[in-house]
Amino acid sequence: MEYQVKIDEFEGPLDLLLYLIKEMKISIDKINVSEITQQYIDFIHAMEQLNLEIASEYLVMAAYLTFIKSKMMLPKSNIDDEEIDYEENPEEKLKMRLKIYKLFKDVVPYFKNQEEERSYLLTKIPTDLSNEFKLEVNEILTQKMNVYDLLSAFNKAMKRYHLHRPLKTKIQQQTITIDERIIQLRNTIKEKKNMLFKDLFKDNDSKEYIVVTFMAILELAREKIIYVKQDELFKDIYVDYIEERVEIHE
Amino acid sequence: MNRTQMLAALEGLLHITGDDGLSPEEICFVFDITHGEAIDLLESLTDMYDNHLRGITILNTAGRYKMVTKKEFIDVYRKIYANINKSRLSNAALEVLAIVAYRQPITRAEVEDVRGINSDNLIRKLLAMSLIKEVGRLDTPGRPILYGTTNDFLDYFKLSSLEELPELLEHIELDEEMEQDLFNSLKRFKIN
Amino acid sequence: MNRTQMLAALEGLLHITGDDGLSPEEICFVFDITHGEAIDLLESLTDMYDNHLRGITILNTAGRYKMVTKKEFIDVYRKIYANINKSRLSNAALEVLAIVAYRQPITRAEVEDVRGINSDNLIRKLLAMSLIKEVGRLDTPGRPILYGTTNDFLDYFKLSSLEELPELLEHIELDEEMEQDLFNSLKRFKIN
Repeated sequence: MEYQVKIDEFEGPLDLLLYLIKEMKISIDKINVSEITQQYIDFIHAMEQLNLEIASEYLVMAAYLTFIKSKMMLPKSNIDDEEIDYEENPEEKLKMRLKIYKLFKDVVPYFKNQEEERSYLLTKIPTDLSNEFKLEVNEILTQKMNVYDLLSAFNKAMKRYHLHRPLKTKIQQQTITIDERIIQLRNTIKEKKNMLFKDLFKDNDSKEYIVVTFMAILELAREKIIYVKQDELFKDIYVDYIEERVEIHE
Repeated sequence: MNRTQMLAALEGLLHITGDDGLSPEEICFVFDITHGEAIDLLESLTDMYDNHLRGITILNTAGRYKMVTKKEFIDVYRKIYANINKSRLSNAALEVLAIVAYRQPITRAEVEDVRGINSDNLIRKLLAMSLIKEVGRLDTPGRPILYGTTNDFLDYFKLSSLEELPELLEHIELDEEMEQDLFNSLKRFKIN
Repeated sequence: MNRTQMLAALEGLLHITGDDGLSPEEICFVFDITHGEAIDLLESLTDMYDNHLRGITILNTAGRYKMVTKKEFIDVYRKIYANINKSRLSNAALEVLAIVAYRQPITRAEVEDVRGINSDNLIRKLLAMSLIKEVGRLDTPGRPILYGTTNDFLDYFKLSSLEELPELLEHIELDEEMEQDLFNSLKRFKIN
């Protein structure tokens, strides 16, 4: 049997069991321990052959399933005394565990959805009023706070920091693309016919602008629209506009 | 101050407090009105925002009301804030959170019993994200830490209170008592 | 996007950018419109705020447009501001304190960089409350003051030492990266 899923896609042995049960198209109540044990162990073996790392909990579960299976094969009379109360039916115990786990697993999509919905709603930094109104110093802080309030405040600040960070750089980057800069440069150089290389960088000293300008110059030179020359090492570099050649049609 | 003025002043207040938001108690205090009147003001303002094509609205999370943008123009906001709604919790983390949310106060061992797998790192992460916190210790040997959800948790999932969580047993043929039994039996039940 | 939608989206955008506000260039970029159209949108929105009894309006200062509260309700704002500051640390003060606690020793400029907002008054308040103190100076031009937390801070949060502060997510993630690096280098080691 080939498996479409890998062990690292499961959240644990119970999750894997639920998957196998679903594949068998049965309900938790209807599981046949002996059958599910075989499926489970086969899956673990297949993963071992793929050299995937298997958390110890999966192996413990394999052992436990084997234990239940063997116990069920023993005649009922062999199990005795007081421990019967909850030891008597490990199969039922397993089903209970699966049901409980499934309860929580099934509510995960709800949380996922809420998380997403909330992430679309944006708010603003509280306005700083300390300049408008005099900030009084608290003599005694009556309301108790704990370290989690502190951690929460820190997290809020960091979240905002990461959210707001790209604001300026992004706009700067977006304001000028290489293609746009090529057009700008071509027009400027065409107009002046001959320019100092360094003058092409002078209207903005941001890193993005310099990189974009440099790339645009390279592209213009490659397309033989401009000609870049330097008379001597360390001397000024000049950029010339190459006049359009008159195309001769046959 | 008449009602129209109060609405305008409330709008200004919500603007100022931003992400901190306002509790109904704070609104009562400022305008010297009853709790019912405060809720009524908040509802009127929300209606005004929803009836007209406006970019903002009012959200109630963790018992506080705050002014937020509406979802529909998120793509516009993304152009300026590239990191909007990027990070998401993993399914494993959501599982742990769900267990803590419904079963709080709860120990790490109990969470792990339900999941059948070590959840130490996930709990550390959720603590660091201030989605859960220590709420006490169990009076048993080793005095294990009990965890519960925080206000940040409520806000993160757009909940006004824990009561808003959906009924866990809705889709399963167990009644509350049976579920409690299951849960108690889990505590005694260790596979290793 | 039609004009009405643009107005709503612009309102949302002005809300998020808060005190930073927006330049006409940023509005042009976001909506892909001309400068004239951007100014026109801003004017329409300002008119909408002024024609109705609203608590907020748009202000143009130094070429940037920002959403601000109208002055007429200033007494309401003062009342809530004074109340919030009376018995507890305001969220803003708590935030500054948290940044100092986790990032100490830290300069005012660094605190402001994280918060994205002037924090001078809040730092002075925390100093006056002796929750933070000067712990030295940075050896850079201007020799800015470095701040750290005090024993009163530990008392207030019932901590015996700074090590008891809850762990930060960035530390957990760093640990994981290191583990991953170690794991990768081990794998490489195995192959060779």
